[in-house]
Formats: sequence, C-alpha cells, structure tokens
Amino acid sequence: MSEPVRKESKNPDVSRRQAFVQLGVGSICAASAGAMVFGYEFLTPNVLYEPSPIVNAGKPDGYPPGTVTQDLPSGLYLVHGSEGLYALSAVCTHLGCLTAWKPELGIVACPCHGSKFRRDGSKIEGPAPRPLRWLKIWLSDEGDLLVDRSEELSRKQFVRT
Amino acid sequence: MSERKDFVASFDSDSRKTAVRVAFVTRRKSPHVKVHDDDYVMTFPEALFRGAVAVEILALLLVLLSLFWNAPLEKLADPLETPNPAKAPWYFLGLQELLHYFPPVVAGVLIPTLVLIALIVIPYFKINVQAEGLWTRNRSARLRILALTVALFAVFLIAFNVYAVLIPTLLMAGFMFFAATNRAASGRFHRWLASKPLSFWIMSWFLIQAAVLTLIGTFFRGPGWSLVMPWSGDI
Amino acid sequence: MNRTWWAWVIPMMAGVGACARHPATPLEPQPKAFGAEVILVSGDKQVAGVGAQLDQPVVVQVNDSKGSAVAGAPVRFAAAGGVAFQPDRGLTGSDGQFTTNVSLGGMAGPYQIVAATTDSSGKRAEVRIEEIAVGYQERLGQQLNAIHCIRCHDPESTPERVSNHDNLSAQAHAFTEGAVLNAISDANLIAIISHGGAALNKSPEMPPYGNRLTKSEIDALVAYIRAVSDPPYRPQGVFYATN
Amino acid sequence: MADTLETQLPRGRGGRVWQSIFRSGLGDTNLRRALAIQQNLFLHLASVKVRKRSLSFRVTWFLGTLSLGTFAILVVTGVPLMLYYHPSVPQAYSDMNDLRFVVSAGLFLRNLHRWSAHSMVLLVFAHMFKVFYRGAYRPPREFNWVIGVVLLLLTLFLSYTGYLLPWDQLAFWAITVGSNLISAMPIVGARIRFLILGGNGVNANALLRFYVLHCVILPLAAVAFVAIHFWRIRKDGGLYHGGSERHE
Amino acid sequence: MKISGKMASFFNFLLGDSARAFGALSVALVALLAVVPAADFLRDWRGYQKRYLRLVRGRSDATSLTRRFQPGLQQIWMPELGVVDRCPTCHSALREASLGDVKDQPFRPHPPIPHSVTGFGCVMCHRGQGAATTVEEAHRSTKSWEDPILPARYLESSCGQCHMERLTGTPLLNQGRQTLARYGCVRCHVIKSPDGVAMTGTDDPPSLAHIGAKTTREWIAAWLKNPQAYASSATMPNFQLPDDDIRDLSAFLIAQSTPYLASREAAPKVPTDDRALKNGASLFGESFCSSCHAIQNAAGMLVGGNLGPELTRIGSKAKPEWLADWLRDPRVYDPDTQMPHYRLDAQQRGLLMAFLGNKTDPDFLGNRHFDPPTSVQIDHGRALVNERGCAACHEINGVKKADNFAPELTLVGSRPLAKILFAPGVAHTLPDYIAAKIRQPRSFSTSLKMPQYTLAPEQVEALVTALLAQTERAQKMPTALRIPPRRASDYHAAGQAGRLMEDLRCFSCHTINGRGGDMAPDLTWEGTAVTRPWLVNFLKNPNTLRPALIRRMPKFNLTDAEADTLADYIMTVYQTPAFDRDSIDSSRFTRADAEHGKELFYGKYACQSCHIVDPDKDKGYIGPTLTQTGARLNAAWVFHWLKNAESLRPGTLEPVWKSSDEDARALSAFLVAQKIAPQTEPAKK
Repeated sequence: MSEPVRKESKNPDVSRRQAFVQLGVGSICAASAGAMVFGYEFLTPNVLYEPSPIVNAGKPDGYPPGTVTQDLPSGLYLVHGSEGLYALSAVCTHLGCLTAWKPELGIVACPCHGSKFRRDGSKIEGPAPRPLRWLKIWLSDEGDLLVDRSEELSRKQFVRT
Repeated sequence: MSERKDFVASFDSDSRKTAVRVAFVTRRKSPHVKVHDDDYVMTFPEALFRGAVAVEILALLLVLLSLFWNAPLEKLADPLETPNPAKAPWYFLGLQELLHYFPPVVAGVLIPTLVLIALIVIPYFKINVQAEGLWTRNRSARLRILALTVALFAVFLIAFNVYAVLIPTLLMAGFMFFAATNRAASGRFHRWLASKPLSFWIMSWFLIQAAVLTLIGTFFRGPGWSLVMPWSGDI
Repeated sequence: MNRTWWAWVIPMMAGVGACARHPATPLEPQPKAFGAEVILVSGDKQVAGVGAQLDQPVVVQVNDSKGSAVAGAPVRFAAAGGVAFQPDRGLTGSDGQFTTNVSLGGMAGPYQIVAATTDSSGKRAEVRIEEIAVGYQERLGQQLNAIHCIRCHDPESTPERVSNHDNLSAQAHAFTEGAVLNAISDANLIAIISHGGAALNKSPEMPPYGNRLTKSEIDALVAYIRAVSDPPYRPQGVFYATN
Repeated sequence: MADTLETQLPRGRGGRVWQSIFRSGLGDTNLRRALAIQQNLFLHLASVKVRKRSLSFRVTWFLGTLSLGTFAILVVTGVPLMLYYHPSVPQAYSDMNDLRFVVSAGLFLRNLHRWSAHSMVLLVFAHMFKVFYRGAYRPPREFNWVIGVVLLLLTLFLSYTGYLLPWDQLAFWAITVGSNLISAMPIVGARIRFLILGGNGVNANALLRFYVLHCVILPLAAVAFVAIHFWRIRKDGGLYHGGSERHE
Repeated sequence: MKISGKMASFFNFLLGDSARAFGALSVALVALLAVVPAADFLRDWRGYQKRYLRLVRGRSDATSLTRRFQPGLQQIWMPELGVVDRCPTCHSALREASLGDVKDQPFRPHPPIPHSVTGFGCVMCHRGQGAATTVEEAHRSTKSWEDPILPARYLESSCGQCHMERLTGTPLLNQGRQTLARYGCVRCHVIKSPDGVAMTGTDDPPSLAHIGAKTTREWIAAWLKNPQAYASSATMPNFQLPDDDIRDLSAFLIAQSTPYLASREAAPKVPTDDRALKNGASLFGESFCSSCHAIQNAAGMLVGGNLGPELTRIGSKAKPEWLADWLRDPRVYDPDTQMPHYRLDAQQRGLLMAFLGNKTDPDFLGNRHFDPPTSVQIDHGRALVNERGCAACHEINGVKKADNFAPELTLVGSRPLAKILFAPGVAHTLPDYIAAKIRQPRSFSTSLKMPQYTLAPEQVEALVTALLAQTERAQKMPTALRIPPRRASDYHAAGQAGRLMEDLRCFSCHTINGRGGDMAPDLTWEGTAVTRPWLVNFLKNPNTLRPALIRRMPKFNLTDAEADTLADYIMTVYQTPAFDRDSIDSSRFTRADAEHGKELFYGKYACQSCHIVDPDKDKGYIGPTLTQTGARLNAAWVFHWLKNAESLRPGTLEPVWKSSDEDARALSAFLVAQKIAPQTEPAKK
C-alpha cells in the first residue's frame, strides 16, 4: 500500500507539502502541549483570599489559669496551664476534623473517629498518629496574644503573664 | 473544467398550478444531466484542510487583536448612576437607534418581531424563491406600486423625522427605478440590477438600513443620544 | 512593554496637581529692562506639608550692577522634584520685585528653588532658595512643637505668642541649629525629650515629656527637628528596619 | 491535486494502538478517506464527498466554518474563565479585576473571549446574508434556513447574556435597557422580563440566571442546533455550490 | 517589480495550497500563542521586582533586605472593608526603613504612621485602585476606575474617614472642618458624619429680626456690597449682587425689622472730648474686649480675638441708642449672643460709646443715600432673600429657613467625575473641582447661588481636605473602626449660679464638663484647686495670672452677692472625685519641707523657667505667676498637679512630672508658703 506513495514522494512538490502538513500537525501538538503547561500556570492562583494565619487572640487576661478556651473560628485551643499560656491547633492530626474540648472529661475529643487527646495535646487513644500541633504564640507590642497557625513548634513554648 | 451552462433550471412560478419540485428546462430541448465524478472531491482531506486554514487565519487575527487590544471594562455597576450615553451591545444599537425615533412597542417589539418572522418565512414565499428580475414583467404596474409604497413610507418617515431611514430608502428606491429604466444599450451594472428579483431588493434595503442604523448608533451618538462626530471623544 | 519610568512620573504628577491646574503661560512677557543680579527678598526656609503651598510667597528682586532695583526685568523660577510656581516666570514690578506662590513637591525633604534673571547679553544670574517639605511624621512633630516646645526653643516672638527663650538661664537650642543638634543622635534626642535635662546632667530647665507624649509623638518631634535642621541632617552610618 | 493530497499526510500510523482508536487509517485510498469522515463522531455529520465548486472561496467565503470556529474558541476560552468567576454581586466585578491583574493569561483569555464573541455575531450575520444572496435557502434547504435563523438568535442571546457577566456599568445598563425592551411587549412583556431577570430589576438573581443561560443552557442548545444544521446540509444535498442548482 | 514578484512567489510557496497553508499558518499561530505567556511574564510588576533586587544588591544590608523581599504578587485583603491591595507587589520597600535615602518610586519606604502599613492597606489613605497591578490602572483615572491617587497635600482627608474628632497630626483636616462650621458652609449644605449627625455651624450669624434698630439701610447696603470692606475678617461671603438688588434687599430687611424691647433707661451721656476717648480706649483695654473683638491698628494689622465681630468701623454701623442698650445688656437685643453681660455703669458705657462711636470710616459708606422704599422694591427684596437663602444663616422676620437649599455634601468626596460639569480651565480631578468651586463658584455658572468667599489659599486647601473626607467608604465604615467625634455636651450649671454663668457667658471661653470654648482654662475641677477667698477676689477683680497671655479674663464688675454665688457654686460643685482638697494639711509643713521644696523648685525641676515666685529674680512667664499660690491653691491640688497635671486639666501645658511623693510634698510646702499678693507686673522684654 505504501509503495505508490513512496514513488510519489520523490516528487519534490509532494514531499514539500508533506513536510508542511507534518509541520502543521507538529505545531498544533506543540501548541497543545504548551497549553497544558500554561494551563497549570493559569490554574495556580497567584493571590489567595484566605484569612491570615496569624490570629489575634486578645489580651491574656481573657484566659484565666487552668482553663482551656476553644476559639472556634480560628480552630485553636488557648490553654493556660501551670507553666503559662500556649496554643494548640484544634485540627485532628488524623484526617483534619475539628476536635472539641470536653470540659466534663477534661480531654479533647475528635467527633470523626474517636481520637482523644490530653490538654497538652498528647494522644490518649484513637487513630490519630500524632499529638495535636503546638502553635507559635507570642505577645504583641500592644499586649495582645498572637498565634501563628501556620507555624508548628517542635518544642513546647509558653507565654507567661 | 466545467462546461458552459447546458441548461437553466428553474421552478414554476405558480405553485398552485404545478408541483413544486419540477424543473423546467428553459434553454435546451432535453434535460441532459451530466454529473461527472471529478466534480466531487473527498471531504477528507480537501474540505477539512481548507476549513482548518480558514479557522487558523481567524484565530491568528483574534489572538493578535486580544494581545494588543483589551476588552472594555468600566466601573462597577451602579444602579444609581446611568452612564451617558448608555449603549446596548453594538448589534442592538440599530434597534436602540430606532427606539430614539419610535415608541418602544414599535421599535422594540413590532419591528424586531416582524424582521424575525420575515427572516423565518423567507424560503416559504414564492417571491423569494423566484429568481426572475423584478421588472421583467408587469413593469408599469409594479412601478406604480413601488412609487406609491415609497411615497407613503417617505411621508410616514418624514412625519417621524427619521432621516436615518428615509435617505437609504430613497437611495434604494432610486436604484430600483434606475433598474426599471428600459435602455436598449444598457451597461453591465444596469443589466445586473435589472436581473434582480424583488427579494433581493427587500433584503438589500434591510441590510443597508440595519448597517446605517448600527453605524449611527455606534459611532455618531453621544451623551443624551445626541448626534456627535466619532472623533469628538464623547461616544 | 515595561514602562518603568512611569513609576516616578505618575506619583509626582499626582502630587502636584497644581502643575496641571495652572497651564503654562502661553507667551513669555517681553522684558523691558535687564538687571545684573537677582537677590532674595523674603520667603526662604519655610516649612510646609508635602505638596502644600507655602504660607508666604517667595519674593525676589532684580538689581542692576549698582545694586539698585530694576523694574520690568525677566525672572524665571525653576526647581526639581515637582515644585510648582504660580506664576513661574514674569517681569519684576515697579519696585523691582517679583512674587510667586510656591507649592512644594510630594516628597518630604529640603527643596532647592532657583530664581534666575538674564542680563541684556543673555547672561544668567540666579539665586538659590531653600524650602522644606515635611511628611506626615514631621508634620505631627511640627504640631507638637507648636504646643510644647516652641515657647522656649524659638527665640522669636509673634503677636500671638511671646517667646520665653531669653528668660532661661541655659539658652534652649532653636531647632534649626543644625550645627549643634545634628551632632546629637536620635537616641540621645529622644532621651533628652523623654527624661528632661535634669536626668541627663543637662540644664534642668528642659522638663521631661516622656509621660506627656507617647513614644511615636517623640519620634515625630525628632523627625521634625531633623527636617528643619540647617545645615540639613545627614544620618550617620546604616540603620535597620525597626519592624 | 485531489489524487495527491492524501500522500502528504503523515504516516506511520498502521499500528494496533492507532487502529484501536481510529479504526481506519488516514486516507491512502478513497475508501479510507471516506471512512475517516464516516467513522468519526464529529465529522460523520458531513458527507464523505463534496462538490469541488462548493469549496471555492468565491462561493463560500468560509463564513459557516468561521462561525463554527469562533464558537469553538468561545467554548475553549469560556470554560477556563468560569474557574475564576463567581456569579454574585459584587464579587463578579472583582473577579474581572483579578482576571485582568493577577490570573496568569487571564487578561488574554478574557480579551479573546470578548473579541471572539463579537466576531461570531458579525460572522453569523454575514453568513446569513451570504446564504440569502446566494439563494441557498431555496428548496430543498428551506428548513435549514430556519435552523440558521434560530442559530442567529442563539448567537445573539449567548452574546447578550455574556454581556452582563462582568457586572460593570456597561453590562448593567446595556442589560437594563435591553430587558426593558421586552417589557414593551403587550400583555406578556412584563411577565417575561420578570422571569428572565428573576426579579423586577437587574440584580443578583438576574446575574445568576444569565450566568446559567450563558454557560449551560444556550451553549447546549447551540450545539444541538449546530448539529441539526450540519446534518441538514448533508440531507439537503450537500454544501450549496453557487450558481444554478444541478439536479441529480 | 522584481521584488513584488519574489514576494508573490514566496507567498504562493507558503500558502499556495491548503496543505502548505495549513503548515505555515499553524507555525504562525503557535508562534503568536507563545507571545501570551511571554506577555504575562513581562508584566510591569515583575520588572519592578527585578529592579528592586538590583537596587538592594549593592547595599550594606543587602542580605537581610533580600531575605525579607517576597517575590510574586503581594496582596493585602481586608474583607470587612472590601479592600484588596496589591500595591506592595511593586512598592517592595514599604517597610524597609534602611532605604530611607531612596527617593525614586516605587521603592521609597513608607514614613512611620500610627497605623500598620501592611495591616491597613494603601488605598484606605492614598486612594487609587488597589487591585490593579499596572501603573496606569493603579494610580490614575481610567475607564474602570475614576478615583486616582490622592495628591499628597490632601492626604489628611483620608484620616477623616474614620477619625471624626480632632487629631493632633491632622492640622489641615481640623482647620477644614472648623472652617466648614465657622464660615456657615453647613448652614446651606448638609454634611453628615457617618453616624448620621449633620455638622452644625459655629459662626453664630446675627439675627436680623431687629436690624433696623441696630443700623441703617445705608450700612446694610454697603455691607452687602462687600462685607470684607467693612471688616477684613468678616466671614460673610460676597453675594456679588447688583446695586439694584442691594437696594431692594436692604429695603426689605429694614421693612421686616421689628423694634426690640429697648431699655427705658435714657442713653448715657456720651462725652466727646479727647480725654474721654483716651479713657474709653483704656477701659476697652481693661475690660479685655480685645480677647474677643479685633481692631485694626495703625499699621493695618488686626489686633484681638475673633470670637466677636471686628470693631474697626463699628461707629459707621451701630446706632448710638442701640450701642447703649447693647453695652448695658446684650441679651436684650440678641438673647443668643455669646457676648457676656458686663456690669458697666452709665459712665463706663458712655466712655466705651465714645471710644467705639469714634471708630468710623466715611469711605465705607460713601455717599450712599436711599429714598424711602416702594412696595415693589420690598417685594423684590423678599424674593431675593428667598432666592439667596439669607434665612439659612440669619433669622429674618417672616422668612423661613429653606430645607435642602444647597446640594448635600455628605458624599462629595466620592462624587463620580462623570457627574461633574467642569468649568473651563479646571483640571479634571475631584480635588481641583472642589477647590475651584470654593475659590470661584460663579466661574462654573453665573446663575449659581453660591456666594464668593474670601479665603486664603490655605483655607481652601483645608476645606478641600475636609470635604474629601466625606466619602462613601467613610459612610460604610464598620462601626468598630470609627472614632466618633466628641459631641459638645449641653451641660448647664444649675440654679442661680447657672443663670449667672449663662449671663456672663462663661462657656464662651471656659470649658466645664465638656461644654464650652477653649480660650481659657478648663474649670471642671476648679473648686478643688482654688481657695474661696481668692476666687471671690478674682471674680470681682481678675488680675493677671499668666503674663504671657494676650487674651485674658475680662472684668465684669460683679457685685459681692454675685461673686459669692458663683464662688459658692464652684467651690461645692466643681470638685474632682480623684482626691479630697483637704487631704493635705498645709499647717503640718515644716520649714525644712519648704526649704527642700525651694531647692527642688530652682534646681531639679527648674520651675522658674516658666513660673515666677520671686518677681525680682524669676523671669519665666509661660505658666501662671506663683507668688500668691498659698492664697490661691491648696496643697492637695499642688501635690496632685505635680503628679499628673494632664489628668486634672486636659490640655494644660504643664509637663506630666510624675514626681515622687517626697518631691511633690516638698514643692507643695514651698509653693503654698507663697502668699504675696502680686502688685508688680513682671518686666516685659
């Protein structure tokens, strides 16, 4: 079947046309590939409409010693323990459910899969692989507590008032 | 490659008398139909490639346009502040121009509806299917009808001060009268005009009318829908 | 595609809308006489907010070679940094003087204005005039100065305010005394203002303002003192961002 | 020329994978050329052969093809634009600003979409007039002309509904003026306007309705009618080739 | 020919048949499409970020600057304000104070302000389009954004969007708002603050109900012709009326005027001799009339306060019988005047009348003379009064104040440019429009009603600043971010003392419990501070406390009973809850305490730089003279004053010493020992 074509391809006009068609199809393929790459660029948002990771938790006076306060909108626990104030992420380390503080039991419990944590974030039981995250917390110049939700601490840190 | 016309196919002018799809052979004695296989080409690749080339040219032009000319974006919509002039998309500006002259029921409903109905029924009316020149038959009677129609329409337009419609209409009527003149040694243009059926005249009038109104609405209307020059920067 | 030069042109144009408001004089007036020199009469060393018009107009005078005023001589004002004049050129009046209203540019700092005249041979003579534009912080400092400091630190009295400067045993430094004040670091100035003279073994006649003014207000005062200093204050060394 | 064109096509597609997808190879023989059209979902609406005359530029000006081309561009640009668009007030307008200023190539896509939309309206009008002057609406193509008119209307509605989406002054007032035209209709006008806008004025409801019309209902309708249009071309005797009809 | 032939064959080669055209055009299309990402990559802001990194590279702190630099689009988002700000994308150095020497935008660091630059965004203050990332769209007026960058000189207006009260840092805004109130702008134009309260005028325009009793028609006409010719400080604008209109207006005003309840007492005899003039002048001075009224001196300078009208040409205006009544009791003619009721005797009134009656200016009235008006003229005058809105400011019998007489200006700061008709020669920006409108209203249309004001350029700038603060954003500002104005309290003292205080118009100068003027000290805790005997004496004969002050307490010639009433009220009511005035018993101070206090006074505290204790030695005259402190103040007040004077009298110039208890005690001991009644004025420079 390809025999006559080969013969014809010796015709310079024909082979040139063939080259052009190949060029054309190649260009279209290149354009498609480029569109894929650029599509990735396009789909990546350049700006985000997300709340700042840094949360102002107000004055330390609002957190009396020995209390655990859950800040629902920002997904935080502010705990005033014996060593001082610290911030825990309320997001379960298992699959990201929002945990809840059970004052009657004195523990943090996850409604999704039953993970339980102590008030220092350490795991009591459940599928959660790790303790709750400790977040960076500090006092601003105006005396407000600031928590950076994006920064997990490897060591325990307290704000003493 | 194609031969000289062997015959001219046409349809009977009176559909009540004859079946619709009967071809009359008017020039030759026998309907010698010749369809050679070499009149046809394969859709793939011939038609497809040509189509692709046409679309690529269009795409090139549009991409160039998009690279160098940004789509308009005005201020955030404010229901309390009507911009002056407030213009519809360009393809409705002919209509908006008519609204300037006629009440909304006429310009906004009646005329578009009539145009739409007219467009839809075009292929179902014999005057449109007929390919015969307007003036080949009943010339004097048709001339009288045309003169009367144009005169009445002109009076109506003058009453409403619609010169944007009047002038193209009179121009078109002029051409029609020109085509109707019976000159033995007429030029090609005259022969061409004379061969045009009524449907051609009506559609051309509509096309010119729509184009003129749209152009006026787009380029010559400024604040308060007043007439301005396109270069005055107020449009 | 990258028209970076707009970056500074546009804010400046915005800063001195005055330029646009006063279209340039279409025709330059024909000089009737020529002088040899131009001297400043009044209106230099004024302090105004950025972009604001100076309180007092700037007045210059054209003199001939003998030192007497020349009427009808051409005067032309020019300055960099978006300073606007109203008018920016003209002829001296019958007293040989020419008056213009000056609006400073949109940037804080000292501005130099050049008033020039030409003599009959086209030779240029000019005088340089210094004005100071203050930004928000300096402006706040200026306000605080007018309330708390000026009575002792400004030796000049006005009809509204009698100076207390000469009643002090240790003469308070006028804030324009750059020769003295430029040598004092920001930290020391802030300390003197906050703690007063007595705490720093200086004259106790300087009271402490640390309890009365906030930290940022004292910063503003220092910024103002730096802004009006003559010779201009040049910070020493490198300093780093504070936040 | 026709005999040689197929030889220009790239080859090396005889493999099993290729055949599993396309069944027939590309046009070495007339049979294969015919199969290439016939066995393709999109191309099978067209006939396998076309009259040579109907392909000449003088006859077609390619206006139909170009209209379809703009429609394709509009679909390709419109879908990504939807990813950065919320049909709500006044978020829609900030989305326009985001497209202009921060989304990579957002400005270009929006421009292309806008200019293609205008081009499509223009091309469809031109197509219609061309068909008229060529007499291509004559029997047996009457009904396809009617479909064409419907497609013209769909094009106008597509363009018009898209006009509101940026929610700028241009959009708001054009739609306000346009929708008040409808209410000039006797008896039903006001009701129709109320239904189209989903309220008594151009507001958040109207934006949402226009968005759904623009992105879902009208494009689907257009696709359906375009398919019918193409199918009817074939069923009504192929592409019109100008001049006198030859009856077979 | 050859070339075109070659071109033709070239194009034929490329596009000659559909296959070749397909190939060629595909390549062209791909090439063109490749421009799209390139154009995206070459956007302005990337160029600025590269330039910034180049700029930073050579600097000594390059490492930390580069580390802090954040590439890519930067966005500040404040959903509660609806603000999206991308300015930091190009303005990379906003928070880099070490780049203070960089003068080129966009890399200038932001000067320190009381707000966090990145926490507040840029467009809140500077306007412009924050969402834009191109220079043109961000800074200037475009089709999609009319609000360009605010010129630097009007920047204070942005503070006014949240701050309704006076701020130390915004003098121009304060002045603008004050001018709006003082020049009667708000009497025609409604200007509301975001809490919905309309601004009120502070200009106290006189009632014209009895104008015929006060002055002549000729004066009214001359005044209407040009108020500033009568008093250069007059706030009344020039309505630019033709002479006929002035004639008819004056006719109408006189015709509408009713007699007031004039005194039945005969007018005092007005002496005319030179000595009387001289005595009148000195009485004018002793009564400290110039605390409120200004008079042009020989050099043409205005000397005196601006609380009351300028009196340079009062003799050409006031009828003598009216002046006599006015000096006896201003309330009879105008119950609302701010003028205190001086207790002047007939002889004093005669002297003052002689002095004031001599203040004439024959040039001002010219040889204007009117024939008795016709009813046509009076009717025309009434029409003019309605047309010009005279009743918006002045009380006129039979004419009601028109509502919505002038356009509301609550949102003038965000008026769309498209809605503005610009006069020729005015730049097409909002500030320029407002300024031009204030400077010369009639340049926009001769039929406009707005009169011509006489304002200094700085006043116009201040007004523009205040008006530019009236934006939609200000109106929509979340309440939590709004700092409301301190509303004037309507405090009134009770009983007889209260009536007396109203009669003496104490609140024109003094503030008590939040009500009153700022010319004189706040008296809210005055009862705690002073001793009763001193107070009674001071009320009857106010002597100089602060030598440096030009505006002083007038002598009202109070009777003993009146002084006692006032003193009793002040001593019982105006007591601070912070401490008891008798908490420190001065009799327990020892001589050593006082000696120690004296050392502190002259040493550590150097009080003598502002105060005088020993008139022969001390020279400071910023603060009050302290020679009679023992008679005037009590020890507890002095003690707490030295602790924190600001808390006792807000706005005082006294520094906040926060002295130790021992120091404060010793100084109190020294100061309350000072009981000499001062007779000698300190030597002036």
